[in-house]
Amino acid sequence: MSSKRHSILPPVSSSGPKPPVHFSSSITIADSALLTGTHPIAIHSESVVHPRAKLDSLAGRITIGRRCIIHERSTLGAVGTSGKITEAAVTLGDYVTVEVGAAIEAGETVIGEGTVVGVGARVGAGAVVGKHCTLTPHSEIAAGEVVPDLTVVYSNGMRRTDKREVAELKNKGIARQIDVLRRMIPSNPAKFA
Amino acid sequence: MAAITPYTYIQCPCSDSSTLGRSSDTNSSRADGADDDDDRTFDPRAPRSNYSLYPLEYLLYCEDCHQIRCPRCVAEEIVTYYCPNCLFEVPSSNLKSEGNRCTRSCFQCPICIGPLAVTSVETKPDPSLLAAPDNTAAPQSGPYALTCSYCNWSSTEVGIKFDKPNGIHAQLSKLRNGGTARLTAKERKERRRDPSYRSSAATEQGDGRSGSDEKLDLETQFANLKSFYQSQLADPNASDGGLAALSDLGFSSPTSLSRIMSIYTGGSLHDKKAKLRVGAIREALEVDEGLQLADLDESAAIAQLHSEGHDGTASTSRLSDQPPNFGEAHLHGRSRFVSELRPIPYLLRTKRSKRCPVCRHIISKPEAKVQTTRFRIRLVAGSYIPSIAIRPLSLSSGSGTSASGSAGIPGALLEPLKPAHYLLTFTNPIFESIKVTLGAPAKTPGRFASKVTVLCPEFEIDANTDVWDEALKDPSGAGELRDRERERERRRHKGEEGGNVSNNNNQLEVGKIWERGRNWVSIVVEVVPAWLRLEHGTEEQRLREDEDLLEIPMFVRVEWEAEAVGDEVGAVVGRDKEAREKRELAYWCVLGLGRIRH
Amino acid sequence: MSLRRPPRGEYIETDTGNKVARKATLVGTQNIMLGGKTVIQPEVMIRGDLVRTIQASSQSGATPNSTAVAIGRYCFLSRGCCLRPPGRLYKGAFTYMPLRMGDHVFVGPGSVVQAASIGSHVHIGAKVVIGEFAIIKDYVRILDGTVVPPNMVIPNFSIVAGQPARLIGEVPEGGHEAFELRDLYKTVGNNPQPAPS
Amino acid sequence: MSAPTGSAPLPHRTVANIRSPPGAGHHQSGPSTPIRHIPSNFGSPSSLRADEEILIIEIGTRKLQVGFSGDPAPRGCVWFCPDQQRRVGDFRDWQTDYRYDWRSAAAGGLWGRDHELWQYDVRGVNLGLVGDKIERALGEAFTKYLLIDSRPRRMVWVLPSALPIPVLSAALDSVFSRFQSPTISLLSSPLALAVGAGVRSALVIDLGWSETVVTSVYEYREVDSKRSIRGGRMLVEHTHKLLAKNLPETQGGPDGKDKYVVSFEECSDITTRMVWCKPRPRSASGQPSSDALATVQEQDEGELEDRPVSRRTGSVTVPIRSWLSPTSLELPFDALAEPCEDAFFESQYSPTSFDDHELPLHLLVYRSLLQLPVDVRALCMSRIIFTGGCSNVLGLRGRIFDEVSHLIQERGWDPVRGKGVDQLRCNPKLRKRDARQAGDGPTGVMSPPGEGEEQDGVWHDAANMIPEIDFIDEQLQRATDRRPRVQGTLRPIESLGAWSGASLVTHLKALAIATIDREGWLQHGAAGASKPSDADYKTQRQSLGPGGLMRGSAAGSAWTLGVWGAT
Repeated sequence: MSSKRHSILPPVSSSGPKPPVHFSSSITIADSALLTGTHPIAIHSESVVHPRAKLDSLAGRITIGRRCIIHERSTLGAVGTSGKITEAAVTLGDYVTVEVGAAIEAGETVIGEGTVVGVGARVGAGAVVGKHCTLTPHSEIAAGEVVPDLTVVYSNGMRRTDKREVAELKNKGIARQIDVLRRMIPSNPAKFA
Repeated sequence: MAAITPYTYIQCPCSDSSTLGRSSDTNSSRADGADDDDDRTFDPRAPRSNYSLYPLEYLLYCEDCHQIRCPRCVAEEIVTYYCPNCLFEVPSSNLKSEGNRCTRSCFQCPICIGPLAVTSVETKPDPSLLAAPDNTAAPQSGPYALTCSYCNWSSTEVGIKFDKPNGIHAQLSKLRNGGTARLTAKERKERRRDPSYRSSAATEQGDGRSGSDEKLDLETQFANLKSFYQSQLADPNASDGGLAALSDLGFSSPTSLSRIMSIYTGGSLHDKKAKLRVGAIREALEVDEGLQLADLDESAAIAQLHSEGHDGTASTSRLSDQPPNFGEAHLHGRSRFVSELRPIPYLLRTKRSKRCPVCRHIISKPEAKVQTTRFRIRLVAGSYIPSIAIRPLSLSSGSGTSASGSAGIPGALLEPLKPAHYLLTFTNPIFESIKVTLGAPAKTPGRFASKVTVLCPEFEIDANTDVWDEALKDPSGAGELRDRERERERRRHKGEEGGNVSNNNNQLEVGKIWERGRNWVSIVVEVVPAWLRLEHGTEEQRLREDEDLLEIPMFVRVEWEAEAVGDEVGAVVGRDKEAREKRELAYWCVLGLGRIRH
Repeated sequence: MSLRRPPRGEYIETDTGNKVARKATLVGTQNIMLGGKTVIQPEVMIRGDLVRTIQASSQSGATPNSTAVAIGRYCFLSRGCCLRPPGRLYKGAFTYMPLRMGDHVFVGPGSVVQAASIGSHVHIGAKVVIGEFAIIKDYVRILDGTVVPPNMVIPNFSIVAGQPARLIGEVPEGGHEAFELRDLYKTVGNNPQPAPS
Repeated sequence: MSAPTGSAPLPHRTVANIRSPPGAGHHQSGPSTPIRHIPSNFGSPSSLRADEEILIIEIGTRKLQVGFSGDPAPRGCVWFCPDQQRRVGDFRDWQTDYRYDWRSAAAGGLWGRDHELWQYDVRGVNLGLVGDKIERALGEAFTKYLLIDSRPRRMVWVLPSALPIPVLSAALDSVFSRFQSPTISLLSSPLALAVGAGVRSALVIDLGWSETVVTSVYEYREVDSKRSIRGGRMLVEHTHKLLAKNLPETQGGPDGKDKYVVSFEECSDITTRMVWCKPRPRSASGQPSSDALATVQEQDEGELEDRPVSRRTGSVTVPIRSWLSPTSLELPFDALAEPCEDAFFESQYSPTSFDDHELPLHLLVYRSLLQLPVDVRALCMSRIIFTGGCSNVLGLRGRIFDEVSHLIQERGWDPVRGKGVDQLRCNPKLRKRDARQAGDGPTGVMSPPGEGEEQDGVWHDAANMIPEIDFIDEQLQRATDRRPRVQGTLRPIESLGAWSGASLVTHLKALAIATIDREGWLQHGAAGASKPSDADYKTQRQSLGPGGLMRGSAAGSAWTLGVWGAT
């Protein structure tokens, strides 16, 4: 069944050019996700892109690692403060979760493996976020900032180090979540090919 | 800061210093102008005003005294104690024995005060994925830890793990940071009785902490001291005499410095038992008696401070969130380093009923059960005194509905020295028509005086009809509403060209009501905002907070005729006592109109 | 971005009195229950497609319904807010759980709600984030920009704010009526009425 | 007052029944109510009925601690801060767009003043405001921490003995008129501290917020107290200096004319977290111990500069958010000890350059010891209690202790008996001389180190000849001759703290210093106080004697507020 019949999905201005995409065969991408831009967008195996997630490669290539989850309304490659075109706009490691409404600006921006970008969080252009970091909702990473591994950003920019050593468990959890999501979200990679 | 939606604050008459039995306070309160008789203007910016002003919804009303009651002047009674996390109703008996915090498994994060969840350490799961609300879905295998699903703090960071996923509070009370065991009060008492344990007990209390191993923790020292003092008393149960030597306290004073002044008459509750047996006790001489030599060598801590740096220390706010830690001795149980922080058991909360302090009638009483939101009694001022809605007259009105705080007038700043008009809509909640008299100073008090003119300071408002048949006759009501809205629209357009709003049917004339409805009347107040310029030479070079805020104090007197209820209290209220039928209510209120550009 | 008033009416008004903006995004409508008289403004997003996959008897009764999001009467979902069911590992497998919402719940613009349950007469400000499996009781006011952490329980009559949310006050006795949303309901739709002063 | 009429529904009645009748406070739990003995059960305030719970309230300049009598520690602590002084229902501190503009709050030299309940200098203090603050703080404490309602409860206040009468009476006014407590008993913190340490005599060094007070307690009497303005506030000011010095120049703007560049909140936070105190520098071995103080200190300063650097290399980063733009500051760890030096010791200046109200702490302590009668001194010096917020500054207590013992070593006490007071009087002159001929040869009092102790030991017996002590002492012999009291040696002891001490006192049913009856106060207030013409040390002494009970109690109530005397 296509969820279109069962959903109210007002058409969105799919303006802009259709970007070249390199999808792994095993990914799940909602048919109402938005992909625009001129540079290639690569999504590796088993990653999930929710409806209304926006990938914008105008400012450069966008790479999404394995088993990433890109939630609805998040924007990758939003042209940030530095409007300049770069080789790689946004690069996500494996097991990265980008939650609802989070925005990752373009410009050599890197998100390390296993990092969670919380709801409504912003990562500035050129920022490099380490592995297994947690950006709690609405936290902001300034452009060009470098966030070391295992950092937790919370309560309006306070920082601490995650000492739980639960990385692999979180990854397992993500894997399980993906198992469910790929059943729920009707995938339509063809639309973007 | 962005302009604010207009608001109204009401000063509860109780904070009129004359009604307080304050003997020596009057002069001082006059000095700061927070004192408010009808004749003197009430200054909203006086430091004391913040303590007497309330939004209407915080005020209650005593039907018998016919008087406003504010949170300050009601007598409260606790109906229910409950834990805000597990919503468990705590019987007051437990409260006595177990204190003011949840003794189950409800904890807050010492770092971010988010809720902590019990998670298994072995299969360290991500709490945000695994933890269930209310810690019920306990992980399978122990040991367990408390983890914060917001900032990812874990009790393992301070070396605390638990064997069981439930009854965390009890387990935690036996654990020190670092995981070393700690004796509970009862165990300690048993040990004290059995001398053979003493040494072991001492060492056990000592370890796991920097500093000398001799240290008593706070609770133990208190216990030792108490038992010591009690043992020193000839007869501990004899209430009179008490701790005789301590009764010297009654006479101690640095007379040597001759700093004596006044004598207070009035009985001491100890008079009767001041039987003096000086020297009945000696000093505590050893640890078991509670004497604790101080260890002043803090070099270890300093080294730690140096190595861990700013991040290793806990902020003052975190420290103030910490519960008293009986387990530590140094710094009187206060911790300094993040590694010393402990999970915070949730403070219990209460449901309270409220009484009129004068006539003792209950004016607010919630149902006892935690889950219900019903009230048995709820006499809120809003249903007795007129509410005041404020909207700028020349601006496009967004009429902020109370439900959505976000909706409001577009934040336009008031222009200095440029007259602006505001529409005050008084709505009468009671079923008699009321006569409203307004008094506002021509100039607002404070460093920057704005001019204020209430165009119609005296008017009547028709009685309220039942709220529900208003709701029922919706179409007509709605129709009326629409008409009024159109009318406003028209006026607004007029208003835009050339600031002032004078037109045919609604003149801006003194003494004339602007608009009148079923149980509401709106009048116009004209303000000329002050120019917020600081004269140089004043010691204050900048605006104080909110000094750009245009607040006008307004004295509201409401009079109405009510069928005589045969109780004195009602008649006494108000200034004139002769008319029993007549009711009067008078109070200051503060209208916040907006911010002045500067 | 959206026109002020599209010709055929900005809202779809159902027979139960719901007013659903045409520019709202409702995924998996068959799993979204609207109690009636509920307003859904433009650019609101509701993830009805994230249904529970494990019918656990322990959680919320064993009724095997596929409701993902249940909304009561007179709720008001402001522009740009997002409702989605919370998900977690349960007995080793991942599942979503339904999001239930009572009556007279106001959700401010741009807020994201992933609570397990929200009571009645709840005011959620603008740009609020409500973490997964939070439980919010009745007559609760959540100030703008608050981040309610996952699993937090907010009892009746609480006023919370901050990141993460903490209790900063209690709703006074006189403040109950302010949660009433009937009037607000009237002010939106294809032929809105002005709010009474 | 009219009893509840039938109009009220039943449930309300039931509640009404458990309520004490109107104004019951005064009548039912009157002065003569005996306090039931409380079973020693730590977790619990007491297993008593509400009207028998006694609240212990310690009121300080910056915070207020509340709890129940019999508890080892207070249940809650409320800090005085600006957002607590806002109108009810004003939640601006929590609005996302709101940033507390500390600059406008600090305008007019009010930096941090809104974090204080009162100032000891009552001129310009808004007494009504003090009352309001206490009332609100208490209200918060009751609702949030004690979970008690407004039923009448007796209170015991623990107060600094320097609290001016006007402030005190303002506080009493507000509490008596807003809370129904039938009586409020007053207890001075030094005494409470002594009790909390298990001693009868002590030298209480209160490193407080607005000032540092050294109080000598002898046999539960405050016999002397000296104060210096060097307290927490000064420390924070110096921390601010340090930060300001290390922050780049603020570029013009309105901030140019601001005295402060960092918010008080942040400064005090940093102070609590990071500021520490260097140990007393060892004087070089060759240094003759009798050298003039000034020189020694200068020498040490020299050492201070270089020695620690070798020991504590490396620096700490301190985030600063309230500056023009949020930044983080790199500070050498040693720099964080400077505020402490400047605020409390200022060793670089000669002792003579200080006024009496701003003595460095070690001098302050030494002087207070010096001017005590020898036997009192002997007892006090071996029962030194550090308390107050600044006692949490790492290393400070040890530093003061070392400095003092060094001073004693250098100067000892005046060997000639009875001249103690003269010694004090001529001391400044003496030291002036030292300062002048600093460095050249021994001056002042020559006394080999350690001698002081023995002397004290000797003199203590001599103390029996001092008439006032007579009575007490013979009493003491009975109780204590089994074991000799430690005396003559400097010895720091740990007290539970004033609050806990008061909790003990009350729990053990000892006398408070003053007990004020609600009705009495509301009628007369401070005005009702009669002149203490008759009350003098004599009556106090006699009241201790057998049969002096009534007089004693009279004196008791008479003397009580004496401690809080002010002009």
